[in-house]
Amino acid sequence: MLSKGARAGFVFVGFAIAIGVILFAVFGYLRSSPPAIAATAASSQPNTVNVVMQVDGAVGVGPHPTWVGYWVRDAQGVYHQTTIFKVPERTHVHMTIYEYDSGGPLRNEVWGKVQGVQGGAVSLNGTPVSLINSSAGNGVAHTFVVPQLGVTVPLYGVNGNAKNFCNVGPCNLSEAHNTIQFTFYSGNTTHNYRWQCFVPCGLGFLTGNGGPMQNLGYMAGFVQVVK
Amino acid sequence: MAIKSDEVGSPAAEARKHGGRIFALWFVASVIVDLVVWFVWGPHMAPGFMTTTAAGQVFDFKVLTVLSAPVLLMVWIYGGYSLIMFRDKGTHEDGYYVKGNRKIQATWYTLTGILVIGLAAFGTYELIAPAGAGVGEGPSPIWKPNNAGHTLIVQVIAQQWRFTYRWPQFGGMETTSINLPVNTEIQFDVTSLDVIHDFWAYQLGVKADANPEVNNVAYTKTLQTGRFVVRCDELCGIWHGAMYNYGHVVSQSSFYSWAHSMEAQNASLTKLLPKFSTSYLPKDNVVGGQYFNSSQA
Amino acid sequence: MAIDMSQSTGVGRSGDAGGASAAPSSRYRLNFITGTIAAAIGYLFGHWLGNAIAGHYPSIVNSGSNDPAMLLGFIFGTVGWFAGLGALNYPIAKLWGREVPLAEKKDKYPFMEYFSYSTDHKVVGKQYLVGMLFYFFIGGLLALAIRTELLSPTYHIWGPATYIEVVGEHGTMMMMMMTSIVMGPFGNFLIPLMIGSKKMAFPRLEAASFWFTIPAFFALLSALWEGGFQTGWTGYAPLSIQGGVGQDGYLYGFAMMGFSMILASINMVATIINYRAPGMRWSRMPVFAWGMITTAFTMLLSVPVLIDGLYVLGLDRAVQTSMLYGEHGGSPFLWENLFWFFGHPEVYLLALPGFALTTEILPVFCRKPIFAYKTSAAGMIGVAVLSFFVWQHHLFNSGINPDMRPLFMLSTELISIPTGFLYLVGMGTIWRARVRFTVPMLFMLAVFFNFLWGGITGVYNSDVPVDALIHGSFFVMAHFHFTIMGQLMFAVMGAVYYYTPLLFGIKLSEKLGKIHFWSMFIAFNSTFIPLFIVGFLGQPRRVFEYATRLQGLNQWVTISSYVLGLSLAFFVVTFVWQLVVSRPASPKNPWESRGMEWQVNIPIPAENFERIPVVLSGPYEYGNPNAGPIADLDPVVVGSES
Amino acid sequence: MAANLDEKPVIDEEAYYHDASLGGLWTASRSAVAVTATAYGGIAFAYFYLRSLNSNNAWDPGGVTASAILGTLIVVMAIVAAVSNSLGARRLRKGGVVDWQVSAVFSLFLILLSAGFQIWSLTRLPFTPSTSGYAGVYIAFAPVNAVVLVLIAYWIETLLVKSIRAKREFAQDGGLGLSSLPAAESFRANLEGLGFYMNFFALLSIVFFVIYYVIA
Repeated sequence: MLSKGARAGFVFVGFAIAIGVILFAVFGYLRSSPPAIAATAASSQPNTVNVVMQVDGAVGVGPHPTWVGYWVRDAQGVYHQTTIFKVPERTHVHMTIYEYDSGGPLRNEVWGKVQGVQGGAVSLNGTPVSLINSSAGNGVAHTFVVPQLGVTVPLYGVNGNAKNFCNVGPCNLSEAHNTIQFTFYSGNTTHNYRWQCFVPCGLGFLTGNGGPMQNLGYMAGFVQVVK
Repeated sequence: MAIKSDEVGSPAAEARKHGGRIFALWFVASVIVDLVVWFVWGPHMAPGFMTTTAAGQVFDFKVLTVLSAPVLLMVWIYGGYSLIMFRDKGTHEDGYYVKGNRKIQATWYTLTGILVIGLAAFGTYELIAPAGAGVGEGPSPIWKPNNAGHTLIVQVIAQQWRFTYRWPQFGGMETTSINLPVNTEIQFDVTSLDVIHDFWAYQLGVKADANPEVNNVAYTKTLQTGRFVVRCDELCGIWHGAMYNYGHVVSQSSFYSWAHSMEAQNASLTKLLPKFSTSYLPKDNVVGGQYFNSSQA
Repeated sequence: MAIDMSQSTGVGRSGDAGGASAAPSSRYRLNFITGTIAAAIGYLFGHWLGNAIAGHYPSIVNSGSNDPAMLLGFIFGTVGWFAGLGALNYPIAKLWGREVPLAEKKDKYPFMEYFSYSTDHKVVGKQYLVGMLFYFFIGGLLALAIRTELLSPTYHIWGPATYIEVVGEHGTMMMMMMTSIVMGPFGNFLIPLMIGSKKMAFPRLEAASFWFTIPAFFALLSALWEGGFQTGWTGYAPLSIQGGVGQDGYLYGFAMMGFSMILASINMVATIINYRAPGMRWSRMPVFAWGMITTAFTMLLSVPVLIDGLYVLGLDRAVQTSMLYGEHGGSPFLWENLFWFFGHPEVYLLALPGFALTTEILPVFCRKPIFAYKTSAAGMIGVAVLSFFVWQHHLFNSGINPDMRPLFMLSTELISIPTGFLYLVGMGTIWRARVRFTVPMLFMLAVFFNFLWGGITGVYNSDVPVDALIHGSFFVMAHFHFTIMGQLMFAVMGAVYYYTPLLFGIKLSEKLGKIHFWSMFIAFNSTFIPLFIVGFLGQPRRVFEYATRLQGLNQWVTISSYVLGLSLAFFVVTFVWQLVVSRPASPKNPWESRGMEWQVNIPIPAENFERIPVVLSGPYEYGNPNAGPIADLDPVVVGSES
Repeated sequence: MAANLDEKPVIDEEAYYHDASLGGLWTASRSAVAVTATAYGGIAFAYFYLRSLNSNNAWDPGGVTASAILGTLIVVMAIVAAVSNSLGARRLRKGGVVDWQVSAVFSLFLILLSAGFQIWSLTRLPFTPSTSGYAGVYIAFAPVNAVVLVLIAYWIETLLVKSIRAKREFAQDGGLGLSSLPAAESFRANLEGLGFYMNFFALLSIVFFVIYYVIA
């Protein structure tokens, strides 16, 4: 039998290890999250920020390279594989989304209708569009929807058979893509608005809503409206 | 070991002495608490009186509380009294040797039995009389509202992670917002396009699971105007906590003007929608997931 | 099931240790280290096999989640684990007709015995106690993580995905692991002592039941770094089919725990029915033994259905059958029915042992017999029987069988009658008692206080129209935390204080215990009573965003939950300190109990009783001047070489 | 037992625990039956539930069943094995140890064969797993049945080798079937449990044969 002091020592070491493991689990693991990218102020218009994103059929990086996912561009022009971006309150957010994925019919056609953006229409490769019929043409690849801000934007798909189709991200502008541009208002209060894609695009998951649809950084994210 | 005989009277006398005090305390407390519940809290009880079913929930909750408060108080007062009076006062002796009492046991069984069966009967009546009490009744409801007047049908389509609403009486249009007319019988047809959700319109007193490929019908009747919140009440994945939206019960005229303008606005979208149906097949192999490797017809 | 008909043979071996008994082999003892190594090898093999079989399917390539590999990894890992522990030696030896005798029981074991596949019920009881408390505290930490997120309705400490994972882990950890927190430690340790037996019927099944909990725990916990599962502990399909490989951890862990429960129950039933000492009639049996046999029967008849459900889910995920998904002929309702057919008896598997402990300990400190002993046994049996007929009350809003709702409402409310029996017993027992407010007694009284909230709100839940308001809200959540944590965990804590003299030969400090009790009791009620209001005001369960008007209440609850966490941390520190460092020795029978289990010396001899005892009277004859001793511990024994 | 307090009660401890262990075997085999029945009951529930719902008319669109030949062979062999074992056990109790051993070998062979057939049936299914509700429920049933068959085979096998090993031990005492030695009684209790389980399993097999091949 060990002496009392030795036993006490073991107890202290045990508790120290337990606390260390708990702290590591919390801060090293559970608190981890994709980075939040701050929007860049627009030089031309006042009270406007620019957010540039691209969405790829397969992100190609990280633990799930085959998953679809968004990338957000920072002020230096570098794309980060994340879905969280920060915009100031009471601001017009000018979004540019480069869409590299192929599309298809929507499960619920209601997401083909543009809602909550200024002018009631988005610019798709320069053409104003307010409704996409997803069973025609290339269909809808993804959507950008912020339910609490009432923003719904369908992203028209690219032709999956295009020669320069981007199979694995990050993609660049020389590959087949659609450019979707629109502006929405960030509202009068600070808030974390969730946004998501309403196209069941989690391939290989039942009803397509698993995997990338259920993880931040792929098809689910936050618009962080800050001061 | 046993209690000294000079310390206490006969078991019956002891029972009368302590029991009388406990009963008096309990009776006074119960009356006060019940009056407070019924008259002070009752008129302000959630979820309010916006619909018949919400008002029904308030009434049922109130009745249950009035019945259960005395039970709670009975255990508390009896327990508190006994623990104080029958504590070991340092004498370290044993308690009164008794292993049961046929009369008390029989009374207890009878009273709990009557109470429980009465509650079940009350609950059954309150379920059937108001047409299912705002609860989802599945595809073929057995308890329907008995007035033959106009019923507004609202289809609630749940999908990960948003409710949308379809209005068969307005050209089958689909909206992301919901408004309802006051003083109107409403029929909710709740269904889902993927996993199980639950349509919970809190102030409307309506709750129905949204099951994929199955219709779930719930009825209510609006009584007051106001704002209500719709929340998903069945865990449905990452955005379950954010799956909510607000709606309004408005006057009939403003409802119809809203509905007709939405119908006009959405005309081009409505043409793209599938034919109105009580449920929709997610068609897993056609769009989206491509989960099943062997594609069946 | 059928395989391990291992007898505690011992036939031909006397009660006295020593002598010319079959000497246990002195070769190196396999333990959890060899088990872990073998489990890792098995897991890697299974994972490789799964990849080889299924890795090329398009859905697996696209999703990157290979369920067959995950499940095969778990299965082979578990087989490896048991092989590494040496648990398979006996069934394999049986294949060529060799009977490996059980290891000799000893008065004192080397430390590593507690990390080995021990067949001594006292060792298994201690292993279970430490294991279960460990699982409980892990689950408790996860609960604090949940509450931390709910400090703010909009600001998020964890991501929403992490939050759902933590919620699911907490719920599953508590609901599945805690089913054994009474039967595991106290049942295995105490039942032979209480019924006057020297042995359990099937010590190997007993050991296996404990060692199943470890793969169950790690399979479940591993889900956290496999992306978690989004379904909570209820695992509703099709969401559970949709999830990633974390869901496999959920279903496999739960199924392993199911096996553990079945094995433990077979052992418990066989022991209580057959191994009672002479004179231990059914009418003299301690209430705790009644609770254990009732729980065990309930497990035997409900857990297989859970395993069926999990198996069906596993097949839907791994081999793409379509039993829980409508498009190809299945139905999510099947899962809801299979799950809740187990799921409701499950909550009584948690509650009954708590009442058994409470009713067992209450008379000791009331210094009175149990009031209406038969009613207490009848109450437990009544609850157990009725629990099989109420499962659809979880599905009142689901749209399934609306015409059955009045029936299920009635059957659910009928459960109040046998539950009321237990209150009658408790209240009758304190009538004209001489209550000694020791720490265990305080915990037992708190059980009655807490469960009253849970029981009464249970009536609200069973009433369909009111359930339409509170179903799936924090009201329900508060309800079952009162019935499970407020009842079961308080009973367990009280039992830990009460039985440490028997388990470890130490008597925990009353002063520290009272600090622990009062802080835990107040913090617990302060945490969960406001949650009734929160739910009543419309906050659904498992949300990470909620109405801003409820922020004040939620913050109050979160801070209370931190106090609760600190109180439990205080318990851990003081318990470990007294157990390991200060070791305050306990006298024999410190609580002056009449129970059989207290008639032995501390520490308990290897064979529990020198000779098989003959029971002479019931265990609760406090205050009876004519009561003789409970048992003759030294009867004349024949047929023994001593 | 302890009615008379004047004299010390007298206990034959060895016999007491021997009787208890016999009772333990009895209880365990009945518990195993209860667990098996509940587990199979869950599958039967799934079968009838999905059949009655017939979601998307996809319960069993073409009326396709798994191989009826294999299914029939499996159930017939399970019944024959149970009958042969119970006849053998009856002979054993009259002293015919070898008779039982022969019947046990025969039962073991049949049970192993039907387990093999059950697995084989999975390799020649006329449908893929996601074809229909019936397909799913059959694929759920077959491995469970195979595992239970293997466990029964294990049980028979362990008794068989034990009877062979213990032959000499009981020779002077009338053989395994008649000996009053505790070990022989344990053996017979174990065998009785096996017989009960096998008879139950034969009934179960009939029920599931009807479910999967007759009324499908």
